[in-house]
Amino acid sequence: MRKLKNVLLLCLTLAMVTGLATQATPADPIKIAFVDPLSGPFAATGENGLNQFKYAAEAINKSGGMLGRQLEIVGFDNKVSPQESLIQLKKVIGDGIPFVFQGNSSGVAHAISDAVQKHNERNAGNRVLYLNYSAVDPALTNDKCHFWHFRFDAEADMKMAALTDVIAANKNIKKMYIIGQDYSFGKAVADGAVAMLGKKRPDVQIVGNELHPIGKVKDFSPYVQKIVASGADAVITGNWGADMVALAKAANDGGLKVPFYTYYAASDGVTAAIGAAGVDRIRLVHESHPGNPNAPKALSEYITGYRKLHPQNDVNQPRIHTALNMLALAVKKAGTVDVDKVAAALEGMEYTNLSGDQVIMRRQDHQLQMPIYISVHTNKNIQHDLDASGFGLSLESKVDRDKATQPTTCKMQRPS
Amino acid sequence: MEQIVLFSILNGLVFGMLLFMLSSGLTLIFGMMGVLNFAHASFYMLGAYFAYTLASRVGFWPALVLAPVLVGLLGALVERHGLRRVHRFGHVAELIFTFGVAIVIEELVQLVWGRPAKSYQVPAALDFPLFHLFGSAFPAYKAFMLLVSVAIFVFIFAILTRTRAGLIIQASLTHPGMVAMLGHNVPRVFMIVFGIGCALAAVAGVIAGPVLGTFPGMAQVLGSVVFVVVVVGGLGSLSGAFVASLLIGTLQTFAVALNVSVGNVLMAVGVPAAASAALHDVWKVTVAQVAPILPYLLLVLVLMIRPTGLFGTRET
Amino acid sequence: MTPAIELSGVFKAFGNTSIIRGVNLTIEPGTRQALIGPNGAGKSTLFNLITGKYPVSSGRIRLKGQDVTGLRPSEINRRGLSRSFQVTNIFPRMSVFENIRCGVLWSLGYRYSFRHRVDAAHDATERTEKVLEQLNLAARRHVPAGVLSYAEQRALEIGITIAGGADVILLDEPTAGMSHSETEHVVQLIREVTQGKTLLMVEHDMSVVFDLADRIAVLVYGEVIAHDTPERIRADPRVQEAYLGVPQGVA
Amino acid sequence: MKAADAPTAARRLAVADVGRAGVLRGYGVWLTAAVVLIVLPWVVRTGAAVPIMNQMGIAIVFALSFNMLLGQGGMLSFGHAVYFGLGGFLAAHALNLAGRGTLYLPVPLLPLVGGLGGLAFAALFGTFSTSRAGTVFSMVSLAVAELMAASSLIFDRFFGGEEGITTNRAKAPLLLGLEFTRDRQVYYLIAFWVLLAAIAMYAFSRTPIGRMANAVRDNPERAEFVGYSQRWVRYISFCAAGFFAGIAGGLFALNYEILTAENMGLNASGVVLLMTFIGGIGSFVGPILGAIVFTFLQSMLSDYTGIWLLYLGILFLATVLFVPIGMAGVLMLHAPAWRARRVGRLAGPYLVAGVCGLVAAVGVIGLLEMLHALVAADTPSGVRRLFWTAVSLRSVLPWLVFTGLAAAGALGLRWAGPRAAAAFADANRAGAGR
Repeated sequence: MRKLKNVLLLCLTLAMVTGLATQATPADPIKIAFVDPLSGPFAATGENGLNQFKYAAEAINKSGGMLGRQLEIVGFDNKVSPQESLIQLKKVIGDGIPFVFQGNSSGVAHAISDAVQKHNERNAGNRVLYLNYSAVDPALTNDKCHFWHFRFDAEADMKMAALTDVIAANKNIKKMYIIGQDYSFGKAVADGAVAMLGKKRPDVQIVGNELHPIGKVKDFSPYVQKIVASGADAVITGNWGADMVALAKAANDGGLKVPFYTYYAASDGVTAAIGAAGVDRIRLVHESHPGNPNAPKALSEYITGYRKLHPQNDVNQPRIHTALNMLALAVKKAGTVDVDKVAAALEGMEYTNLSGDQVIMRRQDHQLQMPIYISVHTNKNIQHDLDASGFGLSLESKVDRDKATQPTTCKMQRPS
Repeated sequence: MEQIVLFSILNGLVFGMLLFMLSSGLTLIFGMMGVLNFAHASFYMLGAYFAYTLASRVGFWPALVLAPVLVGLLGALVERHGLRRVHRFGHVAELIFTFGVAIVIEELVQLVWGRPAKSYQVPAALDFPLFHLFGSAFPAYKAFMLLVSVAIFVFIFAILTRTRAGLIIQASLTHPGMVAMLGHNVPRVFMIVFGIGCALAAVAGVIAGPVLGTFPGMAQVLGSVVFVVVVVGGLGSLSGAFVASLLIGTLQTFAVALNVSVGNVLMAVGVPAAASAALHDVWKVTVAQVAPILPYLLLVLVLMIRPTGLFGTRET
Repeated sequence: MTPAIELSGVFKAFGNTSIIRGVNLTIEPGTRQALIGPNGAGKSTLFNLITGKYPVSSGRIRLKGQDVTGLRPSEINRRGLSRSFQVTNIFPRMSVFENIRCGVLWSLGYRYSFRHRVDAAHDATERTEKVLEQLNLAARRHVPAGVLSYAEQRALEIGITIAGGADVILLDEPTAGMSHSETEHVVQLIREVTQGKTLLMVEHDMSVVFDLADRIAVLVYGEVIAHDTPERIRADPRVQEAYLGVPQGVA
Repeated sequence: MKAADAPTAARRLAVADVGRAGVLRGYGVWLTAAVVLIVLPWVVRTGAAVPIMNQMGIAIVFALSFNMLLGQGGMLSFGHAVYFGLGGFLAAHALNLAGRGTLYLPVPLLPLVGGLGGLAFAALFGTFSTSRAGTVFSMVSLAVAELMAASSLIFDRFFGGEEGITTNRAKAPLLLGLEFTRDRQVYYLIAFWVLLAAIAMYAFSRTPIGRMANAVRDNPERAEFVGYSQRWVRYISFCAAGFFAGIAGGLFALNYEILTAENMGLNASGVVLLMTFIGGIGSFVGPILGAIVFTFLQSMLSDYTGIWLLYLGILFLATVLFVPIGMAGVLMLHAPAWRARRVGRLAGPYLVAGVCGLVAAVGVIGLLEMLHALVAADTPSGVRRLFWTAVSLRSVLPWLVFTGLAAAGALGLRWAGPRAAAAFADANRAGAGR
């Protein structure tokens, strides 16, 4: 009995230590939370994102910071787990940080968005703003939209609209094969492709629409065989990470020469791993100029500066620069870090990004409107390569902002 | 259609033989020591990473020999200084220990080689399509994989049936405890067997790394399937492991190749179409989508019908 | 009177090797009987068949008139048969007290209950205490069974066997590996705890066998070649040839 | 470390069954626990303390339920999170139904829904997975976990795909006017359930079936010959463990208002094994201790290092190799000396060994962190702050220093370990006199 009491006392002490360790220290700089994976399989992606945030913040600090205060990016490791993200969010709130950036995984984004909305509704005096720089599930700015969420990446449907525009213009493509990971994003890509291709090019035959389990496929050769057998002229895939690399390699081994239209087949080791297997085969749809050829001067300098600091990593998300600068402008405009006022200032804001494009934060659903780029994986004429591999992306086509824009079902509720 | 069937058979064979290389080591270890080595796939991963590093220094071919030797030595060390310690606490403790080893190896690999996938490439000498058939290519490297795994299979078979050591191993597979009676130094035999088992896994890693990818999650992707193979085949049975490897290898490739939905299958076996509303989620799923979970279904099924596995004789 | 155990035409083969070859044996209730035979005769196998550890290849086994062929060991135990093992077979990480109590619980009707508290089950505690007294292990009640001395573990083994109050008891070499004085003590214990019950034991120590048994069955190469009173067994030429002819002290 | 290095059979067995009658007898312990739980949020008032305590509470119930299998039943499951997750999903759906008014379910009863869900699925999957013990049981649990992980992507409507199922506890009907919108209110609800579940699980271990679970763990064959079917005993324990895992899942749904497939994934199952084992599987308090310490480390270490999982893995491996009785086991080992008031004698030798261990740990951590900083290439300056000093990765000196510290600490441990062990033996000998 006494033993158990001692154990309980020990727990009590431990808990007190816990409390002390998490004690927030009052700080002068404006803190901005970065909640993304900093350990585990996706740590490389998270670390690189964090470094890009720090790099962008440094530039803002050099030109005076926000409201005369310096920015400080604080990393929180969410291990790409929804549960862990919520714990980290509690820490963020406990530390009194008003702004939260997150991007990796739509599942996590939904969890955070939902939690932020509930928290803000329940705690009017202590709100936080969720700034989504990378999670592209359309639902976040449609059915699940709310006042305290802003998205700075192009959502999946915008990218698909651009992609199908390009495909529609290519008369050589008669048969299309769609393959993706069996989860919400993979399905969204497949559904979007079928719907939009059906509208823009009804003559294109969908010869395959395949979902495979995410992260479980050991060998993609059987899938490649099916693609070959279907006689497809092109492939659309939302695959990322190891699934993307393995698919590209299997396609190369199986002698499949058709173009692959992808969302995430670049950087964070993927470009290097695909290497020669992807040349002139892999195409990527993204929200910024790829840096080759003839990158806009601002972007080129930005990339060069970053590569000096981090020789192995890439500026794979120039939207981070956009997001942080737009936040800084909104704070300046609101004259305060009060979340509701900053959010109001962000609505409808216009901004010229590193690619020289005029982007606008749509008031209706908080989705940033921007042009979309499509590039090809190659090692020819590459000024800014990726993964220091000699391979990089080269611009093929650009779809204008008003062509890429998508309607929204969002009915925004604003706090009165 | 012929193209799909032919290539499915080939790919199934390649994958099945790869599974056998892993499961044979696992079976040897289990058969002799009663230990199910949870970290077995981790040694497979180490094989791939060692080979990746060695290949860039001394070339692929020396790496093919060196990496398994190194991993085998490492395995022997793990047995000598880890497994032997927990042996007296029983098989569950040993399983827990190897589970811990798997975690630590995965983390150490990330620490040493970093988290992103490594671009461990097929050696240039084998980087060409062996033949084209029906508009599709069969890479030479896959033929090489098949060759290596068949060679290993023949090698194991020869050792087991033609040498004294093999006879002892065979005897101890069916009658554990017998080695001790024959007056052998049991701890040393265990250490050697464990090392060899790990080396076999490493060979699989060396040759599979360029095709299946060399990344920190590669052990987890293959690990569970290998356990399924040895349990389905029957714990401790080498022939069982062989049959189960090929069965699961071809099962998975063929399931992917088939454009059939679960609903079609259910209707074919007589489930009325009216059930489709109630089972909507399952109904629309294709067999290809569930391909990777088929081994686990097979495991559950086999254990319900024949608890010792297909070829197993031992209760554990 | 219904026999306690009745074997008719029991065969058992492992692969191609027949171990038990047509055993017919009837054990009358309330008697103490011994099963003897040279090493490898199949005594332990026969025990394992009777108690349901192995399935028979053919033949029938009846316990107190009920057919128990093919039942699981637990089901046979519930019908009033309990056994001990040649190699000590106890619950090593549980205390001596708990070991005995495990033997008691089912027979008192606690079965798989999760509504009772074992510590409040006074009947189980009383019965356990009584058995501990009989075994002379009361002072060791809190010691984990795995650290008992060999003789104590053998006593505990018998204790678990008789704790449930089964009226048919099978003991497999209860005195194996014991010193002379320990053996004497165990014989005394067996006599005491099997009072009024049916006992069938495998035993190598002939003095124990002739001391305890009312009747003796002789098993040679999987067949019962004789089953009779000790005096007649001693005089039986077939037994002398097959069994007593071999050097003494095989135990 | 050396004390447990070569545990004699006697010592190991002596602590193996510390859950025996008497240790937790009486209500005093539970009352103390209740008081501690009530006072805790008023003592620790900072930052994320309450959310972390909520997490610990959920982990405690989960780890205790896991130990019903591993510690008490000898069944090593690699898929226990399946029942946690399924219970949680059912609870989340139930809460959504309650929010829509389809179902009358006050929030405080939610964990019960989770428990019943866990129980139902354990009863289903248990039919084939408990037919055998040991290695095969483990492998089947792994297969079930893989099956469920894959199914979670197929059965979209139930599992909600990648986003999972979100819910809102503020929309369900109130019971006695209790609202659960603030963390602290949720804390008390969780604390109540943790206490209730812990009492119930302790009581279960003292029932006939609970005791027979131990017997089957020790010797399944013998259990058969005293009338118990080993399969049934395992099956019932398995169902009970599933029930309490489901309660933990229900608490999770209540606290986080979201469930995703990862909650029932292989990693979640692995984590509960880690925390339970580190805490100690031989006693009832072991999993509690493990859940608290592990949760604390898990959420705190990641603030300081990217390789926290490596440290936890090493901690786990060290526990398996050197202290298989876990933290609780080590504490229990010192109970006789404590009772005999001779713990004081241990302070000196333990302090010396502790300092040596600390030096070794600093050395090893330093080396690992420098390696990590180099490989991860996130330190362009080549300078990393370690142990409150700036360390240059490209110079040889810090590598030498850390290697030296590690070696010195290890050598020191070789010297101090046996002395600490001797002191321990001495204190126990004296204690044995009573």
